[in-house]
Order: sequence, then structure tokens, then C-alpha cells
Amino acid sequence: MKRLRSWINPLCAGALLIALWYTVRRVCHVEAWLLPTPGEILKAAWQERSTLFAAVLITSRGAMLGFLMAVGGGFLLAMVLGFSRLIKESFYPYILIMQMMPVTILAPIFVLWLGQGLPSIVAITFMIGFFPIVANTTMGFISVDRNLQELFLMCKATRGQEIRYLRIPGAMPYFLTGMKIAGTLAPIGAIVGDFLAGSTINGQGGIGYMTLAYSSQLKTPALFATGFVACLLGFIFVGGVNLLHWYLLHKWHDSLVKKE
Amino acid sequence: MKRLRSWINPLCAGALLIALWYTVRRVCHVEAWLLPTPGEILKAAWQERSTLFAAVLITSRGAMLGFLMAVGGGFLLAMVLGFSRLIKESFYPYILIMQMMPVTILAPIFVLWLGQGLPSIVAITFMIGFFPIVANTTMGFISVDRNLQELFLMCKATRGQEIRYLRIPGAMPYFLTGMKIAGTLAPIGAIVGDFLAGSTINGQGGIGYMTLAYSSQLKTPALFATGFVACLLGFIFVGGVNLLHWYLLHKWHDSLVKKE
Amino acid sequence: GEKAAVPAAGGPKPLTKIILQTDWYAQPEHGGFYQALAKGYYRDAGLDVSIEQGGPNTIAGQKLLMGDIQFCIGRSDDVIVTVARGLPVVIAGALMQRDPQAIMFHKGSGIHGFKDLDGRNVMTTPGANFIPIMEKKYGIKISITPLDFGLSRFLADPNFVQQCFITNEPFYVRKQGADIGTLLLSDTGFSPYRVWFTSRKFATENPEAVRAFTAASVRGWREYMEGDRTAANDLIRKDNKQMMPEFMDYGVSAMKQYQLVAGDPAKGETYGQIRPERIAEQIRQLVEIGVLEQPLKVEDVLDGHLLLPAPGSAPAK
Amino acid sequence: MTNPPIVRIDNIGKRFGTGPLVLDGINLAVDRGEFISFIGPSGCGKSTLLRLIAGLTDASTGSLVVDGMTPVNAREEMFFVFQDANLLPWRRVAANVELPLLLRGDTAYHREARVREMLQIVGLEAAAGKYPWQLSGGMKMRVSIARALSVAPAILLLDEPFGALDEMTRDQLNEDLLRIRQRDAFTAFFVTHSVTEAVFLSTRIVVLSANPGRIAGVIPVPFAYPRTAELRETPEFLKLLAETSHALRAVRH
Amino acid sequence: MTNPPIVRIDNIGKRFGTGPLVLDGINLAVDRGEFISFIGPSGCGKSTLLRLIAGLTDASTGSLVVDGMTPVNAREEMFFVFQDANLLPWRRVAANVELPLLLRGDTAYHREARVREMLQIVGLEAAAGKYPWQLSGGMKMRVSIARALSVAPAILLLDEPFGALDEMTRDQLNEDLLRIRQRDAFTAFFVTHSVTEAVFLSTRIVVLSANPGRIAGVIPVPFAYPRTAELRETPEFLKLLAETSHALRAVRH
Ligand SMILES: Nc1ncnc2c1ncn2[C@@H]1O[C@H](COP(=O)(O)OP(=O)(O)OP(=O)(O)O)[C@@H](O)[C@H]1O
Ligand SMILES: Nc1ncnc2c1ncn2[C@@H]1O[C@H](COP(=O)(O)OP(=O)(O)OP(=O)(O)O)[C@@H](O)[C@H]1O
Ligand SMILES: [Mg+2]
Ligand SMILES: [Mg+2]
Repeated sequence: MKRLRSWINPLCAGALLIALWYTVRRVCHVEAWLLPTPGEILKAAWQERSTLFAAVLITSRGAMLGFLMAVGGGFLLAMVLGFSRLIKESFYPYILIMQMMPVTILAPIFVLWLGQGLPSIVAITFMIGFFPIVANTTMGFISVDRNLQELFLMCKATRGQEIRYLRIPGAMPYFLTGMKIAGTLAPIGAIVGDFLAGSTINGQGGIGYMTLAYSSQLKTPALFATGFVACLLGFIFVGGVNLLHWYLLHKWHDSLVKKE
Repeated sequence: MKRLRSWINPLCAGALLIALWYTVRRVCHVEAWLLPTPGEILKAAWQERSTLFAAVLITSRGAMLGFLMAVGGGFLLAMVLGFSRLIKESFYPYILIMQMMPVTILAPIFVLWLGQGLPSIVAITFMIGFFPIVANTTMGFISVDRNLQELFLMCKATRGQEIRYLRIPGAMPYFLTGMKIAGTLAPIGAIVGDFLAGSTINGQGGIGYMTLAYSSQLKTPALFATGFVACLLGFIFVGGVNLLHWYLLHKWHDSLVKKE
Repeated sequence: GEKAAVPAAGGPKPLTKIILQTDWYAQPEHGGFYQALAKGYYRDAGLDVSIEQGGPNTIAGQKLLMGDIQFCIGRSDDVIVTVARGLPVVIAGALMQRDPQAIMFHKGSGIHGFKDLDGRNVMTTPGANFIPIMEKKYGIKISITPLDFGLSRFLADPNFVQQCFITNEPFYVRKQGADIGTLLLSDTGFSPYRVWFTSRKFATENPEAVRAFTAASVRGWREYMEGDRTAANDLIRKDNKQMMPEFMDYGVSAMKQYQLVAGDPAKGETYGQIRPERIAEQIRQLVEIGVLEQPLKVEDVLDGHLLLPAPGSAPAK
Repeated sequence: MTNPPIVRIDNIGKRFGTGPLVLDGINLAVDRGEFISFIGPSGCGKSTLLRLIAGLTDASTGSLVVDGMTPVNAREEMFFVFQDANLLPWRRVAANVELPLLLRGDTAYHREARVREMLQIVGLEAAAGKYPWQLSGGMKMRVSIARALSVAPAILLLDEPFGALDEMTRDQLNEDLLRIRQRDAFTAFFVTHSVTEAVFLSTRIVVLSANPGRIAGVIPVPFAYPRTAELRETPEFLKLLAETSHALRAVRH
Repeated sequence: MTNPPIVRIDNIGKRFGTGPLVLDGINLAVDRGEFISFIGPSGCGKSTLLRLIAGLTDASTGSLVVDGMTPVNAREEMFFVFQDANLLPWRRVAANVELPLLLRGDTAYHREARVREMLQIVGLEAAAGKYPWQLSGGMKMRVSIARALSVAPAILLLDEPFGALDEMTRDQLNEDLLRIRQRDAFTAFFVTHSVTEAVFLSTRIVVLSANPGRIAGVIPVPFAYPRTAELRETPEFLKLLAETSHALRAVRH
């Protein structure tokens, strides 16, 4: 029953949004090559299914690798920053610069050093996704309950133990939120990477390539289909993170515990 | 003394990085057209100062407005989602879709509806920046201490009061972290907006436009200068958020309170 | 550049390994190369050529200098700027006598010539050299929207003006029923070649290979434009599944109609030809608009030894 | 005709999820103005019982009526002093005490006067401007008590409010509480581990046994109000104290 | 030749930031194996004093030597039962008790046995698998006590460990504590609000006055160890109880 409701609500909302969509098309006289209807998009998706499927396979590899690297790298970086005030004070501004430097400027360097294709795409995805993780995890690390810190002082815990047994578990809610943000950014990152450093393999490009191709051919329904396929990819990431969130926190964290 | 140290460390680190930079140039035989030295970049920045300054003015307007809208809109949205489980369950997937839909696909629609230039750039910046705020603030809202929730139940607090006096202050650490992420994304958003919906008014484009122009003219040092100018813009945002963080939390939150 | 290490003893001559990076995804505008590849003209000339596709952000010049690739494609004015910025590259041959870039507009928008662009917004590549030259020549001022390679905004807005490849975008917008006009950018009086170029280093070390590549490419191009294109088109389709036969036919006919590849025989233009005078003129124009701080010598971008022997003559074997 | 009881607990049973029974077969009818103390071993379900009355958790079996309503609907009349101080970390002491008044819409003028009065009762005027993290454990609890008293509820639920306080402060607050009760005539449910306190304050003492929590006995306290410090020294008081202690000890198995 | 005191507090003064003096002129020398209780009004600085001994906060003036070292360096020998239970919310009860053993590198085998033993002492074997949020207030404190006992420190700092417990459990744990002390011979600093407890446990009782916290008196407790429940009924005990109570009440102004 409960499970059912959690499906019905989004479906109803979806129906509502689709109705709105058709209305906009009608009332505002928007044309199909600007905003296709869901029906047209579905049709295009079906027609282009093999191309889209192949494109998703290509892009998802880049997105997945980039995402994992962003998660791992961001987490490690946050840990290093949490470990040492000195390092944090010294290097945080430059990490920010790296995050804020438009990726278009760095892309050529990536391409030259890593070559066209997957490695560069992964690097670009990483660049786009790692900062939310760093920012959130760092905040989680420094938000740890002072009283628990004192407990660890009394235990003569080493810095490493403190991080492992106190700061990491305590920062989990923040870290997972950062992961969720990185998850939504990963497909975008891979698409941007496709734009800036992609290459077609056996005539087949990734999602970024397909958006470019479809938009330059005015295949707008197919373009939107590509967009939704990118969203599906993103949902897989976010869904995975949500599962992880549930798995790690449902036993103890206020965001999930059902206190009677 | 303390204040001095907080300047010296990043400066030392900066010196280190710059030394590394020159070394990379030397040792790896990287050429100026790929990775100009800081000196070359500074020279280019000085030569192009008037153009860059005008570009920054244009872009900062878009970035600032988009950032403010992302902060406001994201916060409101998180509040609505926190307010009603029904709304959250129903619409969260679609918010995710909006976040994950490649902005290149939506940009033409924005341009058509909002017109070329500032409004569309603001919309794109908003699109890029609002989700980190939504995700973080929502997590903050649902992470509120259960015991405090019970206190508010006993106070017969209305839903609005609970949000105002409990959830909003309690979610502040999360919200501010989201703001920090949005702050780093705002200049990027405005630059992407410049790419997709910008135009040169009075012959002067924004930072995004300048990166395109410089890169098509192979003015790599100027290109990097543009990137650093974008970073400077980002620093203003992040600095502002940090100030706000300090102002709001230093009296009570574990991340800032100096417990003796 | 690295050479294939095939033992020479008695066997066939070792093939020189060459990678050509194009400027976009495979399309008819690269047809001649594919033709030469498909028909084995490169192999006959002792070259082991492979074609890498470009895209919206190809950084071919840099890759050339890193030795990752040996040839790439671009406009001659961009090559001049590249050389001026200190990247030692050199033009080897022309793939098009006239550049296919054009301005595309709706018929009803009141545009008949370049003068009518005054005060309008044009979607084009920021920093493109033709902009100041055109502005100067016609005494106009345009504002610029960065090119996003999409077409929906053009279709949505009857006053929209966009840069295009004359062989390319008009096909799609016409298919949607738009009534459009085009202005070839080369008609502004600034008429760059579309060329293939290589790094100075590679050219100095392998002049034979460069000449052989040029000759085989020209042969491919001649055949692609005048003969049976199927072999090349099949290869193109293999590299880029988006290429429909109908579209490729359109591209070829446009190239023919506007005499892009071989140029105007009346003026003595032909496949692959590079005239130093035209390069000198382009340098002069670039200096005039301030893109170049000081004039280059034609020899900085051209190497007479590498070019085809004489205008109009048959390609060297 | 007697008045109906303000709280009627009928055969309440409570388990958390699929866990063991925490409370079992609790029956209790409490009249308006009574002062009921709960005593019993740690973990026997005292806090849970208070939370049931406050409607913060639902009974697994049985029924519970507060002033003719469900507990949730009757919340307006109740206030809770939680076992933890439960202060908002971002509000200063005075602002924490003020909170329930603010939430129910009192005027700023009234709030300020009330807060000052309450802080004075718990002896924290000087700490009004401090944040919770700057307080000692006992001070936090006193803020929580001040907060509850400030709303003058009809039913006051107190979960070991004085556990963290020294004897003097505790006795003082006991007397203050009775004085306020004299004026406001609230009904109190009071969890404590101090038998002395229970005897001094209550009209009835409910002794709970553990695993599952059951009512082991109800001890009526016959002393008339107002009760003063001297009562503590009387032999009747000491006798009842010993009796209650005995009953509590008997509960342990 | 006498042994040097294990803790020597010399004219310690403490203020937080620019606030008023919290502790003033504290002098105390404690011998190895002593059991020192601190009693005093709420907010007088008892917790602060314990935190000073543990090196969790620095004295503003004066000096403090623990076993010949600075407090921070002597931490290895100390453990703290905080006034709040201070449990890690993501660790089950057993894992919380295990934590200090884990951190100091004990083997899994030893840890498990030790945890079981300690949980049995505090009567929480059945709750070993629960998370902190599933515990009652008293149970949480008992977990915290079990955690401290598990490391068998040379110096045990206890900040109102039994405040949230019922009399029976409290008496039981008092006796357990003395039994363990008999075996491990730790030195204890013990904050309590229960005078009975202080008298029953201590070798000396330090009475603190408030604002600023000063030592108002030190009461030696002459009863020999082992002390048993019967001691509580003896007239000598009751006399010292009354005396201490009096001293405490005198402190209030
Ligand atoms: N971190 C702090 N910052 C500022 N003031 C503090 C801090 N910690 C404690 N205080 C102040 O120091 C005084 C003593 O606090 P302490 O916790 O030592 O009292 P206590 O004797 O343990 O009281 P209780 O019995 O209520 O626990 C109090 O007035 C308190 O407000
Ligand atoms: N949210 C919960 N989920 C599961 N079990 C719970 C929960 N809250 C309490 N319990 C269990 O219910 C029992 C009674 O808890 P309760 O807090 O009512 O005890 P208590 O009488 O108040 O004890 P104390 O005097 O120690 O505060 C305990 O065994 C506890 O473990
Ligand atoms: Mg309780
Ligand atoms: Mg204390």
C-alpha cells in the first residue's frame, strides 16, 4: 500500500506535467522543432533506439568512471583537508580555482595530455563532480559534535582513528548529499566532455555528440529523447546514491530513523 | 599574528604551485600556446584589461542574478519539498530531470521565451546552480533532531512555525554548504549562458564570449587570463557565502564555535 | 611524426604513417580524403593514412605540434594566425578554393547583401576574422551570438541570422520548409582557402611524404567531385552514421554549384592549388584589422617545395 | 457527581516495532489537579508512558483519553520537560525560554516579562544571554524547566527534571513547583528517581516494575498542600519515604 | 618518604574567554588510590574542574600536574564519564562500549569478553544490539559507564554518572564501582549531587561554592574499604551524611 503510493504520486504528477506540456504547445503555438511533445519524443526515441542505446553505452562509461573518481577523489581530498588545517588553509583557494576555472579552457590540456576520448571525458566529468563532494564532506568533517571529539581525545585516538571512527561516519549525511549532487552532474559532465574531448568510435558518438548531431540536423524530438536518456542515466546514479544513503543511515540517522 | 598566518599559508602554497607550473613548462616541454606561464597570463591580462573588465561587468551581472535566484529559488523549493511529503514524493523526480537535462537542449527554449542576453543567461545560471541548494537544504530539513521536533509538537507549532524556527535554522549548515557549491557554479553558469544565449551588446561580450573569441584566435594567455578572471568572480561569491556562514553560525555551530 | 618500421629488405617500401584529423564529424566536405583512402591512393603513394574525425572543439593545431597527428584541416587565415602566435605549422595544399562558410537568413527578413546586416545579431564564431573585415568593408556593425551548431533558434525566429556551411545547414532548414537566402563569406572580398596543413617539423623531415599526401588527396578530391563517390561515401557513413545519402548528395551538389573545391577554372583555379598572392593578400587583410600585430612573410606559412608543381598541371605521382 | 478524570489510561500496552513489550496493562485514572509521580527502575518505561500521554507515541493496545480528547488533540493543554534539556542550540537562554510563548503568539511585552520571571525562579537571570553550549548540565535542565513553566500548561509532564541538580537547588525548585501549582492548579505527571522528591511533591506515587513495565503499586500521599520544607523532617514523611523505598526495592527482581 | 600526589592542583583559576571567573584559587593534592567526590551547586564549576584535570580545557592561571605530567600527556591513564552519555549514534551499544578498547588496539577476542563483562555489570546484556536512540536516558548513561570501566584506567573521572538512575541501580553500581576499585585501585574524581553517594564512595569530599567556584571545605571520610550496603545504615555514616549536607547547604548564599 505504502509502496504503491510512492509510485502513484510521481506518476500522477508526471501526468499533470505532460498535460501542462501539451497545453503549452497548444496555447503558446510552440513548434515541434522547438519543443516537441512527449509523444513525438517517444516516437523519435523509438526510431533512434539503436543509436541512442549505443550512445548511452559510450557516455555511461565516461560518466560512471568520472563519477566514481569524483566520489573517491573528492572524499580523499576532503579527508586530507580535514586532516590538516595547514593543508586546508594553504590549498583550498586553489581547489576553488580548479573548480571555477571554466572547463572549456582546461579541456585542450586534458585532450593533449590524456588524448581524445574516454580519459579526457572522465577527467572533465571528474572536474565537474568533485567539488560538491569536497565542499559537503569537508563541512561534515568540521561539523562533528565537539563532545564526541572530546571523547576521542580521552581515548587517545590517533588522528587517523578519529577520522575513521568519528569524522567519516559523522560526515556521512553530508557526504551522501554531496554524492547526490555529483550524481546529477555526472551525466552532464560526460556530455560536456563528449563535446569538448569526445570522439566517435566506429561512427558512433556518445550522448553529447548525439545532441550536437540532432540539433544541427533539426531533429528536435530526437534531441529531447537524447536529453531524457541522459536523465535516465542520471537517475541510475541518484538511485544508487539513495540506496547507499538508506543502507548507511537508516539504522541511526534522524533523516531516516522512524522513531515511534 | 593569527590573521597573518591565514594569509601566509595560501601565499606560500601559491608560490609552490607557480614554481611547479614553471617546472612543468620546462620539463615537459609544454609550449605557451598550451599552458602559458603566470607571467604571460598576467601580461595578457594587462594588455586586455579594458576588454576583460567590461566582460566581467557583463558576466557578473548574469552570475549574480542567477546565483541569487538559485539561492532563493532553491531554498524556497527545498522548503516546499520539506513542507509536504506529497509534493516531495510527486515532484522530486521531475526536479531531478530538470537538473539533469543538458542545458544545451533547453537553452533555445529559454532564448525564445526570455530573449537573447541577460534573462536567458540568468535562467541558465539558475538552472546550473539551484540543485545543490535544493539537495543540501532538503537534507538539512529532514536531518533535524527528532527530539527538537517533539518539542515543537508539544508547542503546538504550526507547520510554518516549525519550518521557521526549527527547520530553517537547523538546516543552515547544509544550506550554506549548498550555497558555497552554487557560488562556485555561478560564474560557470554565466559563462555557459554566455555561450548558449549571450550576444555582444555594443560590441562587448561577456567572459564566455571572450573565451570563445580568444580561443578561436589562439590567444592562449588571454584565454587563461579570462579563466582567472572568472575565478576571481567566483571567489567573490564564495567569499560572500563564507562571510554569511561565519555570521550565521559562529555563535553556536560546532563547525565554528571555539569551545575551550 | 613516427614512421612505421616495416623492414625494407626486398619487400615493399615502408609506409609512412599519417593521421589526418578533420575539422568536423565525417561529411562530404571531407569526401576527397575518404575517396583517396578508400581507393588506396595513399597506400599507392607509400602512405599509411588514417582519418580521425574532428568535432566542435578540435584542437588540431596543438595536436599537430605534439606529433599526435600529421595533417589537419582549417581555413588558411586561421593557419596564418596560428603561425603568428608562434605555432610552427605550414600549409600543404588546398582542399577548397573557396570556403563554404556563409551567412544564412530568412528571405523575408529584408537582407539582400552584407550591408543589410548592419545592426543585426549574427550567430557566428566569436573572434572569427571575417567579422571585422566585413564590418570594415561595408561600414556596418553587427552584434554576435556564439555559434551553438543548433538550428532551432534560426527556425523559431524569422529575423535570425546565422553562420552556416553552405553545403550543410541550408539542407535541414529547407527541409523544414524555411525559405532562406545565403551569402558566401568569400564574397566579402576576404576569401581564405580551406587547406590541409602540417607541422614545420614534419614537413622538413618528410617532404616526400607531404608531397605524396597532397598528390593523393588531390587525386581523391578530383575523383570524389567528378567520378564515382560510393567508396568514399560508404567510408564516411561508417565513420558517421548520421550521414544520409540524400544529405551527402546535397553537400556535393552545393560544393559543385558554388565551385568550392576546384574553384573557378576561368580564373585558372584548380584542385589543391595554393596561390601565394592570395595568402599574401590575406596576411595584409589580417594586419589591417589588427589580428596580426606585424605582417608575416608568405614563406612563414607556405613552403613552395611542398606545393603542387604548377597551377593547373596534373598531380604528381 | 464526580468530575471525569482528566487523564484516563485504559489497559495500555506498548511495544516498539516488533520488539518486546515495554509497557503492559497500564491502568490509571488521574483527576484534575493531581500530582502523579512515576518511579521505577531505569528502562522500565517511565519516559515512554509520559510520551504516550503527550501523544508523542502511539499505544500498541488499549486506550488513552486526555481531557475527553485524544492525546494529540489535547496537546494544547500540556507541556513536556524532556529528559534531555532539548534546547535549540542557535537560541540564547532567554530565547529558548521564550520559544513556546512566541509560538503560541504571545506579545513581545508579555513574553519578556514572563521569561524574566521564569529565569528568576530557576536562578538563571545572569545566564539569559548565553548559548546552550556555554551552560553546565544542570543549567540546561533549568532552562528547560523555565521553558515549561513559562507556558503555565494545564497538564505538566516532567521527565526527571531535577536529576542533574544539587540537593539545595532541587529542594528549592520542588517548593517553587508546589507554589506555582497552588496558583495555577496544573495536573502533573512527574518522573523521578528520588523517592524523597516523589513523596514531597505527589498526591499519588505510581511504582513501575520493569520488563515489561507494569504498575506494581500506587501509593497515595496524604499530606495536605501547601507543603513546606519542614514536612521533610516529620516522622509521617519519613515513614512514607521508607515505605515507598521499600515498594521500589521490591520491584527489582 | 611519602609518594608524590598523583594529581596536584595549584591555585588554579579558570575563566572562559573574557567571562567571569568560573573557578578561583583551587588547591588540591590527591594521592594515588583516593576517591575524591566534588559536590556543589549547579554551575559552580565541577565539570570544568574535571575537564581541567583531563586536559580538555586549559587553566587560566595556576598549574595542574597529573602523575608528573601535563594533563594532556597523562590522558593515557585517564578516562572520562561525561555528564551527557556521549555515545556515537551510529554504533550499537556493544560497539560503543568496545570503542576505547578498539582505539587502543586490543584484540577482538579480548574486546568481546570485556564488553560482555561490562554490559553485565551495568545490566545491559539484553540491549547490546540496540542503537543509542532506542535506549532510555538511564540506559545511555549506563552504556557510558560501561565504556569507561572497560578500559580500567588509572584515573577515572566521573561527571554525575548515576544521576539518571533509580536508587536501586545506583546503589548497585556504587557497590560495583567500589568492588572494581578494590581490584584495579584506580584514583577517582567523582561529581555527584547525591550526598549519600559521596559519603558512601569517597575518601574525601570536596565541597565547592559557586560564583566563582572555590573550595569551601574538604571532608575526609574515615570508613574503611571494602564498604558494603550495611554501612549506609550505621550511625557514623548518617552523622557524616548530615554533616556533609550541612556543609553543602552552607555554601549557598
Ligand atoms: N564552554 C563554555 N563557555 C563559556 N562558559 C562556560 C563553558 N562551559 C561552562 N561554562 C560556564 O562555567 C560555569 C561552570 O560550568 P560547569 O559545567 O563546570 O558547572 P557544573 O558545576 O558542572 O554544573 P552542573 O552541576 O550544573 O553540571 C557555568 O556558569 C557555565 O555557564
Ligand atoms: N524509540 C525506541 N525504539 C525502541 N525501543 C525503545 C525506544 N524508546 C525506548 N525504547 C525502549 O523502551 C524501554 C523503556 O524506555 P523508557 O525511555 O521509557 O525508560 P525509562 O523508564 O524512561 O528509563 P530511564 O529511567 O532510564 O529514563 C527501554 O527498554 C528502551 O530500550
Ligand atoms: Mg526516561
Ligand atoms: Mg556539570
